Amino acid sequence: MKKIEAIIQPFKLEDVKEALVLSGIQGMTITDVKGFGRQKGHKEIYRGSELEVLFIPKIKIEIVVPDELVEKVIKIIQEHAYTGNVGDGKIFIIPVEDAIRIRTKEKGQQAV
Amino acid sequence: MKKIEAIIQPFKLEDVKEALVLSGIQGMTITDVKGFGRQKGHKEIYRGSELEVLFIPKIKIEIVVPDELVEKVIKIIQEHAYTGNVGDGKIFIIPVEDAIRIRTKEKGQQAV
Amino acid sequence: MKKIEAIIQPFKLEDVKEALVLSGIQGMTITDVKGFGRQKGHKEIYRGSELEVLFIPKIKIEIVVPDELVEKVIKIIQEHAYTGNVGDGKIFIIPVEDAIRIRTKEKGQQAV
Amino acid sequence: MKRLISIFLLILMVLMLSTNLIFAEGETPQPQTQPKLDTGDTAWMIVATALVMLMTVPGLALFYGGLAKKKDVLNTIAMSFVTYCLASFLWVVYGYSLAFSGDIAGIIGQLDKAFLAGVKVDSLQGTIPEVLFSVFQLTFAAITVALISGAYIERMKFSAWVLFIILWMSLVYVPVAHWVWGGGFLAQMGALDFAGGTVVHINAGIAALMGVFILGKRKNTLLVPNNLTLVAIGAALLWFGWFGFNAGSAAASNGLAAQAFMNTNTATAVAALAWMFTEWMITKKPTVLGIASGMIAGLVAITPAAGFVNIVGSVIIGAVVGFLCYFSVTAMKPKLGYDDALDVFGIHGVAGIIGAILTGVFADPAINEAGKGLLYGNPGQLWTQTIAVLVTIVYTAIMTALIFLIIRIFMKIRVNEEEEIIGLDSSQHGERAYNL
Amino acid sequence: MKRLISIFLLILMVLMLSTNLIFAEGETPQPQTQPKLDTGDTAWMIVATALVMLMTVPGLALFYGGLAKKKDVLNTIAMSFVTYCLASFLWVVYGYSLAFSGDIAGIIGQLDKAFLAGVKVDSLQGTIPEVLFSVFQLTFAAITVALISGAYIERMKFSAWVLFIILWMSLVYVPVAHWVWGGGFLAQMGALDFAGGTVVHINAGIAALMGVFILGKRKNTLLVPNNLTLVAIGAALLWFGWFGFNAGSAAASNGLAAQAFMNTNTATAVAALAWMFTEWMITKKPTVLGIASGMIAGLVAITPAAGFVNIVGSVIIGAVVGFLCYFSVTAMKPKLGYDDALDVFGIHGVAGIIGAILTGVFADPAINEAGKGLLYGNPGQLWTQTIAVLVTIVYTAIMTALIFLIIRIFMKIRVNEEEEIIGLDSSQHGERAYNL
Amino acid sequence: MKRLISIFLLILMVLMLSTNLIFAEGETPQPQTQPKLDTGDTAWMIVATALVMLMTVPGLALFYGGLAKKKDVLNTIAMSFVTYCLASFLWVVYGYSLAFSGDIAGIIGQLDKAFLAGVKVDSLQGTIPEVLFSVFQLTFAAITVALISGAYIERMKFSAWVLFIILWMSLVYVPVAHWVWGGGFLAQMGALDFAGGTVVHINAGIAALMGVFILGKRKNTLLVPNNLTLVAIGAALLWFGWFGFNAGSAAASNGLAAQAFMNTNTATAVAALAWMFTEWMITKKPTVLGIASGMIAGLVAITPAAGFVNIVGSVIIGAVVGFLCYFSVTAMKPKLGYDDALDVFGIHGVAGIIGAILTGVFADPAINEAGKGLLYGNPGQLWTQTIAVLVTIVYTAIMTALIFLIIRIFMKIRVNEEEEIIGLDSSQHGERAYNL
Ligand SMILES: Nc1ncnc2c1ncn2[C@@H]1O[C@H](COP(=O)(O)OP(=O)(O)O)[C@@H](O)[C@H]1O
Ligand SMILES: Nc1ncnc2c1ncn2[C@@H]1O[C@H](COP(=O)(O)OP(=O)(O)O)[C@@H](O)[C@H]1O
Ligand SMILES: Nc1ncnc2c1ncn2[C@@H]1O[C@H](COP(=O)(O)OP(=O)(O)O)[C@@H](O)[C@H]1O
Repeated sequence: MKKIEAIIQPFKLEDVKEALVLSGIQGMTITDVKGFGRQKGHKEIYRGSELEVLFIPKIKIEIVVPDELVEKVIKIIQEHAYTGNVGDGKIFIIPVEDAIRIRTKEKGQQAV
Repeated sequence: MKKIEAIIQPFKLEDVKEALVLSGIQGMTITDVKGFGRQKGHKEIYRGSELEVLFIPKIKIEIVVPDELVEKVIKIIQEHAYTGNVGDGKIFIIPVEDAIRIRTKEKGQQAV
Repeated sequence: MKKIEAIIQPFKLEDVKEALVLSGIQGMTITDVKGFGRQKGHKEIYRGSELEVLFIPKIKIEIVVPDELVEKVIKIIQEHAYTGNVGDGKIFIIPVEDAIRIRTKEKGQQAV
Repeated sequence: MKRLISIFLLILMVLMLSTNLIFAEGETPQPQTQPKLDTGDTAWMIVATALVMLMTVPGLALFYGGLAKKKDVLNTIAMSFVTYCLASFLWVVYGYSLAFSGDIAGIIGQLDKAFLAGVKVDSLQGTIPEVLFSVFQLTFAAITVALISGAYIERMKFSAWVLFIILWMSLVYVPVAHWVWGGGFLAQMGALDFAGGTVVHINAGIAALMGVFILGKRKNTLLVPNNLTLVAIGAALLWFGWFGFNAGSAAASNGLAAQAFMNTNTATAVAALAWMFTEWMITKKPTVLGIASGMIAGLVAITPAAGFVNIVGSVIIGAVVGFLCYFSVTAMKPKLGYDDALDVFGIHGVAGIIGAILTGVFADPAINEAGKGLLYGNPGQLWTQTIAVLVTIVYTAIMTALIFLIIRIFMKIRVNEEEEIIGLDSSQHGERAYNL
Repeated sequence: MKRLISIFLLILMVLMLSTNLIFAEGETPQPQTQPKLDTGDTAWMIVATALVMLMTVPGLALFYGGLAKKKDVLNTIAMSFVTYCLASFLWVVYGYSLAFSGDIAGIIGQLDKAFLAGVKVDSLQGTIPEVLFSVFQLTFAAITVALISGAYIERMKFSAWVLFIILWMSLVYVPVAHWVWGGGFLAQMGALDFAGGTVVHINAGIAALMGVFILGKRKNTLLVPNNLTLVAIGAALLWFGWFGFNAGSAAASNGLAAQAFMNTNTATAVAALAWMFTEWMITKKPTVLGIASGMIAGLVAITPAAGFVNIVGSVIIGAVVGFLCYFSVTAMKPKLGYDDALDVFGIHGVAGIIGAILTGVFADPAINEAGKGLLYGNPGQLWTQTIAVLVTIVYTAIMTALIFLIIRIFMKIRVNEEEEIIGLDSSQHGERAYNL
Repeated sequence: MKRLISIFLLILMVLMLSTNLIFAEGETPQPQTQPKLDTGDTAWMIVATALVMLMTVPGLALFYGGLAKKKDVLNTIAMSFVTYCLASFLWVVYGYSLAFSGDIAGIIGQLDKAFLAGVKVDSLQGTIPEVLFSVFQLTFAAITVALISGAYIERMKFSAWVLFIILWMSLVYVPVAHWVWGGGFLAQMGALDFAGGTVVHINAGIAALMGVFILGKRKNTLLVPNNLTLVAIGAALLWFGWFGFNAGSAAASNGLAAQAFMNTNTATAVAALAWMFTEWMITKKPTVLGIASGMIAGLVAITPAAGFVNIVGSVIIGAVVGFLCYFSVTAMKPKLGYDDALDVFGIHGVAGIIGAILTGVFADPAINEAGKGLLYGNPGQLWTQTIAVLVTIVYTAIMTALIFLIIRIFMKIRVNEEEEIIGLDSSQHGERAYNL
């Protein structure tokens, strides 16, 4: 099993979620995060005092999937989170040793 | 060492934390996340305009523990986060290669 | 590749980010989290009703780096997040199997 | 919901019939000597009415809403809003008439002014239009009921609350208002209550206490204010509006109104300071919520006294009430263990009683001939005040319990546990306060 | 921005020249019988003016701002704020004079009171200072334009909005105000409009509708209120301020003002309840936004009627409008598919029309001799009301379209797609509402 | 905290004793010709008083609170709230008497009206009750002190602020108020200050500046507004309340009050636009904070002029101040490097000085016989204005420095670094503003 962590543009969440659900993905967890990277932030000026907004709002999607689905999910995210602009984000693949569904106590692939 | 990531119902946090602390767990990190899964969201209707709330508020608990404690921690979370309803959440186990305590520079199991 | 997850004091974020950027790190993702640990929380008293604030605001920094940079990044975080007080936080190292940059579809070390 | 409507219609009919049948032979309203309309008095009273309206919508709604848990803020606001709307409607239908038109055995008025029948554009009450007097009084009725809601939040079904408003306003507020202000028996006894300490605050405070006994505790009884900036706005608007409440109770634009204004301001300020310093001494931290709570306690306590006491009286009343209410809220409530969510009894009830009693002590005939307290050689006033307080307490306590019993016949009063946990905003209204 | 300024100067010059050239021969302002200043009337009208000001700043700004998406809240607030400021300025420059000084062919006033020339400290309008009358009217002009903004939010360039304010106020508000209140042809026809149902609400509602057709839909047309507590504050302040709007329209501190106050309160309360119960029946949830929306609908509908109808009329107007506007907003809008973001047409337009027509039905000569409706034996009034409504609708619709065409000559009206997505707070103002 | 109380008692005693000892032989208060109470004037002044109260609680508290960092918002609000409460108390104890009762050598009043002794319910001041005049003045004292807090936030200990209030109000506000309004030497010189440009705004602005020099910079001097919707509400309520401040300073319900109202509205609107357009030109973005800041600058500048200038004067004053204050805040402050957190000096100080001077230019005797400016042939007025401004600046600067020295004797003035970092809400009050 792997955890796919994708950092994407917030306004792409709807598209990505839609596409994942269509492909049969049944669960995911999202978090509001802030990103720093090649995409430049902007300045807000309050009464002449410049506030540099370096950290840009992003959404982190976490999906735990069986190994065989990893490629598919990555592809979907890549396609639907894509705008071509700097700041589109990253996808990271992280190993997961086990998963448990609290409600049923199922373990492993059954659980996700 | 492993990182145990549990996605639970927000109102179960208190119980789970209490139980973990009693069992000797000394640290954890929690994040407000939103989950999508088998549990259905609800609709909010503002002046006839339907807002589908698909992502349901959840709490993510992250606890890094030595390998030998993994089972115990999982068991505690499973018990105390349990309601039996869809949406109770998941527990994922992720390998951790090392841990450092910033204050003391301790490494490995000492650090958690 | 590794993911370095650091839980730090919020007011140290600026310093740590500055130092990382100077060292050549080009990207990171941060999340507002709440921590529970040896650092004691405090009480807020609203009309005599005590609200124990057990979970203390922290910042989680996530940086994915090639293996060879891990030591350097850890060192920088350790130095700049340090105050010497309980609650300074932790650094965890987690294996990452792959990374993809959405914009360019680059993979692996190119992507981070 | 349909049930709600039919219940309402039923009540309406029963009320109308019964009062008419029983009291049909009641004497006709006394003709009043009618001086000319004074544009200055009228100007002030129009504004005063708007100010008292502002106390409920949005003053109280924000004060309570900001103190509610994040998941219950809209429900808390809705309770105040719907109260003001329903009370406004019921008041013109029958409330005004039963409270202020005529008198039957000192207990209730008559129904001849239902729908303001006979209240003409040029009818006067003193030097102001009667219709203005009526709407001024309306705002008092509304806030009294709305005040109670603060005790019941985070657990009561919205439909049950709607029904409660109708019943409590009809069966408690209207009669008590008649007793004290409408020429009823307490008025005849000589109880001093300048702007409504008894009718409004003690009344609401006791109803709150009785109600929470019946409702039972919330699962989570902690006070977790979702937004203290709303509390600050709400408390400030309450203070601002209260100038209309107290100085408006002079029913004229004159020195007495000015004195009531000054007394209100002074007692409130002193009470806020007294609470703050007490808290500072005890918990080592002066809180914004403490300052705001002290303000409300001061406003409540000075309400019956505003047009009777002098500035020294105001200072003392403020100091006493700021100090004592701190303890009623932080010590008495935990000790007795009732779950008065936002301390309606602890603040309005307790401060209302303190204010009513102290009015009997400090009423200074140099301020207002109508009131002479213990300190000015009239110990009997203290007794009268006590009686008025006790009568109100007993009546309200019994009637509120009764009303809950009636509601129980028709519907569940509390939301179920799951609804309580996910919050009443979602379960009762299907809304979320913030999308930030 | 420079473009904006030059356009503005141009308009100003054209306006000034043209009116002076064309209408130079217009008759001089009629001398009015000038009774003495009444301090009571003046006191009330000063306060009423402040209250109407409060309706826009911050009432409407918060009501609209709270309903906007999180990324557009400041832009929405800014639209109301800048409107009030610009309207304040233009009003003293030429607005007041063209609307209220003299009359040329029933269509427009004259420019002789530009910069309030000739309006002395002791000039009177009735029993109040003329300068007070002028600033009271100013607040009406400001809110009318500000109301429109609610339809256009989340997509319109701020500079285009600024230009729109100038043009629409000059070319639509001022003439229509003259027709109805300034001695123009609608006034002469005998149309009843106590406080501005036609001039303010129908006018704004139609401009809103026409504008959104031209502007086009937003990418995301969902209503995602960022902060319903702001909506609650805004709605409450609108109600509070509306007492100044309606009761102030009596221009005196008397029984009529009191009646208008009472009618306003009653219709608003009933409309809020009507909306809430309708919604409760249909979606099973009574919402805070529903209660607030019903309030506004009630306030709008009672506006033309406030000083004409009796309490029963108010109750009926409130009930009808609360019920119907629920459907205009939840059924009609989706059906017709226009993107009136905050339902300016659905609430102000529709309720304004309902109110104007019902005024022709319920106007009770016992309340105000000046108005006699269908129910009191004067069916012709209904016809007059309809004409007044239609004239306003046609004129506003055409002029608003024209104004958008004019603006288009000078600049893009909409922000580009990316700016719309990241939100207008960032793209137009470089600010964020919350740093929580 | 105990220290605080004892210090306070000490000050009180010293003050009382000293004034009585030194000035015991002062002349008795002059008998005033007492016309009858006017209900209209009284009505307006009651409301005006409530409006000015609203400026501090919650107007200023929200305006400042919204601009503070998230972790300091409650402390910022608390500073305004506690100021209003303490000032209310001190005012009736000795403030009113020392400022307005009698005169000793043009410098200070007497203590005979301590605790409002001798101020009867029917005592008049002009055509309004004296007690009303006293509470109206109270609200001015309170806001002046509260204004200063904006400069000191995010670093000052709450206990030090409490002590500061007591000392500054007693040693600076009360004397200066006496000089200008209480028959003191500036009044005798003929300085024009309609509603308090000198006494309130210059006074507060200079105290702010002096204080921040002594306090030192915050660790993080960035302006990070936690909630600009609160700033919008606060600025709007300030504007609304300022009508009471300026038009109320006519002390009557008449044409002059109306003119002051109109001037206030006009200058404010124009200043907001001037700031907005200046900013738009320079940074390419017109901000909501800019509009709000311009409003405040306009309100401040028109304060001394409101009852003296005509509408053209108002427009010019607004335009000048909106333009200049933009630079005083964005250019002068960074250049000089003082840490005036919320620009109390940059806005209130600078706009206050501009307003005071321009009053000497534009005062039009056709508006108010009492004032004749440079443009109307009286260049000497400009000189008098300058003197009044300079005297105030010098006195306030010295006294404020002295007061900080006194406070330092008793306690630390700043919180420690850690407390500053975690925020003053937590360290001073143990509360959090939001639980969202
Ligand atoms: N090394 C990294 N580790 C973790 N997150 C990263 C890293 N680099 C970038 N990110 C995240 O990805 C987001 C997008 O990265 P950025 O460099 O701005 O653009 P792009 O992905 O197009 O190269 C950042 O805002 C940050 O949240
Ligand atoms: N594949 C997944 N990857 C990551 N998180 C998941 C996944 N599936 C579910 N979750 C998380 O677990 C929560 C509960 O899942 P859900 O399917 O609703 O109920 P249950 O756990 O009872 O099966 C979701 O809200 C989501 O946050
Ligand atoms: N076992 C753990 N797993 C995950 N996070 C932890 C763990 N222990 C501590 N933390 C995080 O680290 C933070 C600091 O830990 P704490 O024990 O308070 O101080 P210190 O790091 O100085 O020992 C905590 O607030 C929590 O967020």
